Amino acid sequence: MSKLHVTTTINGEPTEFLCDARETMLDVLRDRLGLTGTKEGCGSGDCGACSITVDGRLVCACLMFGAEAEGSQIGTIEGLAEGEKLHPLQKRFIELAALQCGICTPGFLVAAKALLDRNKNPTETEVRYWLAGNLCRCTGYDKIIRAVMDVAAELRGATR
Amino acid sequence: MADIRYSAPSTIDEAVRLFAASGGAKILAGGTDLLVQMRSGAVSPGHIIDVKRIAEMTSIAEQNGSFRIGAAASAAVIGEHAALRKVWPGVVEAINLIGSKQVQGRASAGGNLCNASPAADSVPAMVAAGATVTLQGPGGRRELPVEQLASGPGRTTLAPGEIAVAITLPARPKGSGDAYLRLIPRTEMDIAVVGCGVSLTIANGACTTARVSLGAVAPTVLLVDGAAKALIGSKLDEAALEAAAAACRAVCKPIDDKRGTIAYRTKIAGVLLKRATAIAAERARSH
Amino acid sequence: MAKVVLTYSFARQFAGGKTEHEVSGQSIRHLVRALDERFPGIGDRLNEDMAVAIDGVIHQNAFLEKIAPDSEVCFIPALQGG
Amino acid sequence: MSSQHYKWIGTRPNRPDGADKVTGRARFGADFNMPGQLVGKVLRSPHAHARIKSIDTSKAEALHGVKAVVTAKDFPEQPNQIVPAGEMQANLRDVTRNVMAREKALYDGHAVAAVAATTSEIASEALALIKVDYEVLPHVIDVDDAMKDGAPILHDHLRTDGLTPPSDKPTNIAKRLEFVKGDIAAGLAKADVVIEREYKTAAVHQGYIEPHATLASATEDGQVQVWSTTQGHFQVRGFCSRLLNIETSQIRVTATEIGGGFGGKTVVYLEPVAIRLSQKSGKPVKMVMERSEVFRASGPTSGGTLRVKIGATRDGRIVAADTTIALQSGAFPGSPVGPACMCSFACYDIDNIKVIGFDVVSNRPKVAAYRAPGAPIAAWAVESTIDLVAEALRMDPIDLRLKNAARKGTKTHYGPTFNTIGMVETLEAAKNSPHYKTPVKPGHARGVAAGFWFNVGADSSAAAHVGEDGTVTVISGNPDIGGSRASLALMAAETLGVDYDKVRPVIADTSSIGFNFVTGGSRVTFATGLAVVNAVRDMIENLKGRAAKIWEVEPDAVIWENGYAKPASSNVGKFEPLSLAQLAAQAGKTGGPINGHAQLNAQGAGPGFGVHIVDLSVDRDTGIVTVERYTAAQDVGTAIHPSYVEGQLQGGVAQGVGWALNEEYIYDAKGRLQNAGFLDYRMPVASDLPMIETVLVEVPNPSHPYGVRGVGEVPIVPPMAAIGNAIARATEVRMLDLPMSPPRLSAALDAMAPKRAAE
Repeated sequence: MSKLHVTTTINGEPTEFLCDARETMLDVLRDRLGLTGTKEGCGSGDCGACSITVDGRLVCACLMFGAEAEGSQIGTIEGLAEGEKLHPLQKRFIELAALQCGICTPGFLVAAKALLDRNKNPTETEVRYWLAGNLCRCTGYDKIIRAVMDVAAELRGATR
Repeated sequence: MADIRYSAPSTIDEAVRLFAASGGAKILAGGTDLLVQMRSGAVSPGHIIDVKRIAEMTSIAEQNGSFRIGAAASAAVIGEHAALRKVWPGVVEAINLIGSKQVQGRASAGGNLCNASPAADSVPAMVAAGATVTLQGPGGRRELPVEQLASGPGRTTLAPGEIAVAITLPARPKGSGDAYLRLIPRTEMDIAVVGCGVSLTIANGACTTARVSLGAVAPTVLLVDGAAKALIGSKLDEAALEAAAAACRAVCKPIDDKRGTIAYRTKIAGVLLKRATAIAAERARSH
Repeated sequence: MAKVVLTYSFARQFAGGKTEHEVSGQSIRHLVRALDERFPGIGDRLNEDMAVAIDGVIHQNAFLEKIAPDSEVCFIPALQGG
Repeated sequence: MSSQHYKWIGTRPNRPDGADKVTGRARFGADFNMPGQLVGKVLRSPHAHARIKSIDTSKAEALHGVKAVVTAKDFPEQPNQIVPAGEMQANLRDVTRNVMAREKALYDGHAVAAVAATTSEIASEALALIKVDYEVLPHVIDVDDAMKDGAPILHDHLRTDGLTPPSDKPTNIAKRLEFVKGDIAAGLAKADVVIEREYKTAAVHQGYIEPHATLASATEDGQVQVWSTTQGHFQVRGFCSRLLNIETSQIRVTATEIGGGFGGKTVVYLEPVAIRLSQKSGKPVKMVMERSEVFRASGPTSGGTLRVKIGATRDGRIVAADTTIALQSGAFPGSPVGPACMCSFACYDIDNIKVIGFDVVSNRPKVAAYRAPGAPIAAWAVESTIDLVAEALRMDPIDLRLKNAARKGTKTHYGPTFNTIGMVETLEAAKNSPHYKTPVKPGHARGVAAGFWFNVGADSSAAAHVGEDGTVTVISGNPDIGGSRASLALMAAETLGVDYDKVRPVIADTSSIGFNFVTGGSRVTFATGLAVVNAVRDMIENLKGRAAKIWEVEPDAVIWENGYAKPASSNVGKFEPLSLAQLAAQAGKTGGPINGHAQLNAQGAGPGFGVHIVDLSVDRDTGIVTVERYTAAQDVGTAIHPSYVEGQLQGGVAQGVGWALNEEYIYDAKGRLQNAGFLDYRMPVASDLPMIETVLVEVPNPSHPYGVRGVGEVPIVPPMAAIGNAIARATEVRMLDLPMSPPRLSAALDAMAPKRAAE
């Protein structure tokens, strides 16, 4: 079976890979590129554990073919921290215990960042609806929502 | 394992040519249904034709008050189109109810329509809006009212090789408003148990035009003429709303399944009609 | 003599329906041995899938635990947790 | 003892694995790979009940890229008796049949064969080439149907245990349990009010976001390595050892980071299959379940049918309580009916109680533990009935519970007499909470319910090592499912008198630390915490001995204080205190490395009680319930890391809300699961819930040096009844069946409408 050659950018790094046409971006990230921070919870777009950004848009990597990454800017959890400095969301998730088992955490962080990139001052309701595509079974969402609201306020303060 | 091809043509003509040439091909717009179907083994295309690199299919254009939405434009892009949102808030809301924010980044109105699910969220709103879909096939282009596209669950009236290119929402007179409501057990992430789209125009306090549509209560999305007739000419008073709700209940031919019962769906069709009409009327009055 | 309490179903199966028994023994091991002598067959079952509450404190796997003369020893269905 | 005495316990530091888990670096079950690994996949029965007449794997074996195929023939037969496997009591006859169907497929999704191939696509193709000749048999899904005469029988050999006289009739009722206290008839005779209702609950899944995954590598000399996402890698070792006749010392299991379990990852599904495929192929085999497989074939918890009858006197004293609980166990015996029976009335001091339980098999996946197994099901029925009693007596629901609350000296219906417990304190904390003191908003209604769980202790091992710079590694063997590393490190730091960040907790594989029972039953912070504290204390003795050698004094002349060895008194001599680092630097000269060890079977976990308050609104037209405000009060012992204690309560509540409102296993007429995915198995999403307030009632557990009590189980016990009780107060409709989903509540409201109109 001949493979497709895809040229893309992942977390700012020019990246090339070969994949089958039927392969999802999730399989490419995890199995071909070793970026296992993006998790598979369902494979059908119902849990958000595989959240990534494609040209700034939040998507489920399990609902995208690897081939579609051609020429795109892909963002994954591995690109959230800058060098050794954690993103404020990452830092606050740890500080506020916004994770228990941690399997949904990469997806939540990528989704929350996509929200804050668009909306600097989301209400609690807006945060809850934005993150409704990310399932968490451990926390009851409480501490996750608090962490995101906190970081939004922190970032607003920083840019003021 | 059968080989599978992937193409990302940059023109519609090329897409149609590729599509017509290969029997087992599937059009890839947002892919939020296609990938799930492929994973479950429900479909196994030999050729995937990605239409998102075709500008005409991913853009939104306004012309003399009407809007032409590329069939592969993502829900997120549609939701961010301020002018469209202002004129067709119900349609935009419906499109923005398709799946999560993640799904919104990919899913398209064209895909939602061509997937031909009776529970598709955007379709009742588009049907109520009187939208048409532009199809292009080997035989050229044609326009079709959106309610005529699906012929049953997962089945369409698309001719072989035909692709949905764009959806057109007509210009609207002053005093018009639309709304879409769906019932889901949770607040998000569910398939509609019932969906209801209402589009109407109010002049001098009376409803002059109306279109009502129901989703998930029959094998295809229904245009409910009886409900529209009950609203037109009325002041949208309780009696008219009840008559329209009764018309909605009367056309329901739902099934009992994991998402709802026949009795529940039938009842909810009437409930949503009343609520959606109230929202549409409110919008019409401030339009 | 410690007070041994059996569940009602166990008592019906092995002890003629009597749930409370005075049994002497310094540890759970001895109590179970004494009970088995009195009600043949009950010992294996008690060891197999029962937990023990000694004076209200549940032991998942009791054997050597000491029993005071006035202790209350209850055999209850084994527990699992999530 | 209160938390003020502590330097570290009760603080909220960052968890040691935090950075790994927010950067994607943490490796979960599906993140492990080995060179040359194969992909293993399972063929599952499409039938609810079918005899397997034959399985032809020849075509699959012939497919290029297929390296091994296994069926039940590849797994040795096991005795029909309950034996310990990794300290878990299990009937291995059933376990091996659940791992791979033998004579019959017993539920939709039951594994019947498995393949290992070079790629996922080839493995899938191979599955399609396996020909299974099924004789489809009549099936039974519902627990009531399964108990009826003439029901399809799942296991010809099964007889009801606990019947007097014994019966020799084939049956689906595996066990009958009975608990009696006092005289139920006499109690009822005294009652002014008697309420009796019958309830049903649906099977619900633990719903962990990470599917089961394993990687197994068997070598030619008989050694086996396994990486598995599990709540108990020692249980994986124990089960695999038994099921495959491999000595435990030959199997080394590493627990990966685990993406949720809630009890569902305490048993084995893939691991024995992956090992067998690896043995046959000579290559490492990786297996990951699809989400649909998780739902179809891994443990949900039971649904059941319950009848409850409660009698009370006019002054609010409950004088009689009677319940019958029949629980689905799935395809093999072993529902949590025992704990359900015991927990049913454990919150209350009632003189006359009768509880009967049935363990019933039906054509569903074998149930697995789920948070306080059995207790939430019993609480749904009992706490709903108690609310009806409160309504009938026009009493405040908390006051009624206070009047009847279990306390020290209360004799339970299952035998034991309670020692010091916190039911009254928890009820009072709920009553005094900001939530309960706030009047119910117009359009909202309030519900209250209580819950109980025993908590468990059991076996744990731990070790502590001092590094050459004086920092400390603490090694234990329980997968960290929700922040236990932080709790263990806090207790170690407190015991040792050093800073939290000088203690590094590590979770070792089965070959690198002594046995540890599962992460479950809310036992890790309690039991493994105790082992860690003891290991650190052992190390402190060692450290004191080293200081004594350096100072040339007797070991008992040295004390340990705030991380330093000090002379016990001025009589010992004048010595500068020695720090961990100083002692570590001289370790080689004073006797070698400085370590501590502990192993124990922890007892006295101490029961926990919870009281929940919910305010909600009901859309009468649609039957949709909106949870507006929620408070969970719980007797938590000492909260070692309060954030993670709160998190346990909040998570339990969210699962309970799902159980109450939408979650259920839905089968079609052929016995096939209809909603094997997150789309239609509706767990709460972020927009479904409000913030969840917590009230931590800290009654220290006397059986633990820091007063730890398990906290993770109790919070899932009260929510269903709390919500049902609030719905009843909002609508006057008493829901008796779970879930209270919009179609069901709407139908109940509609059924009530004519009655209301007539009044």
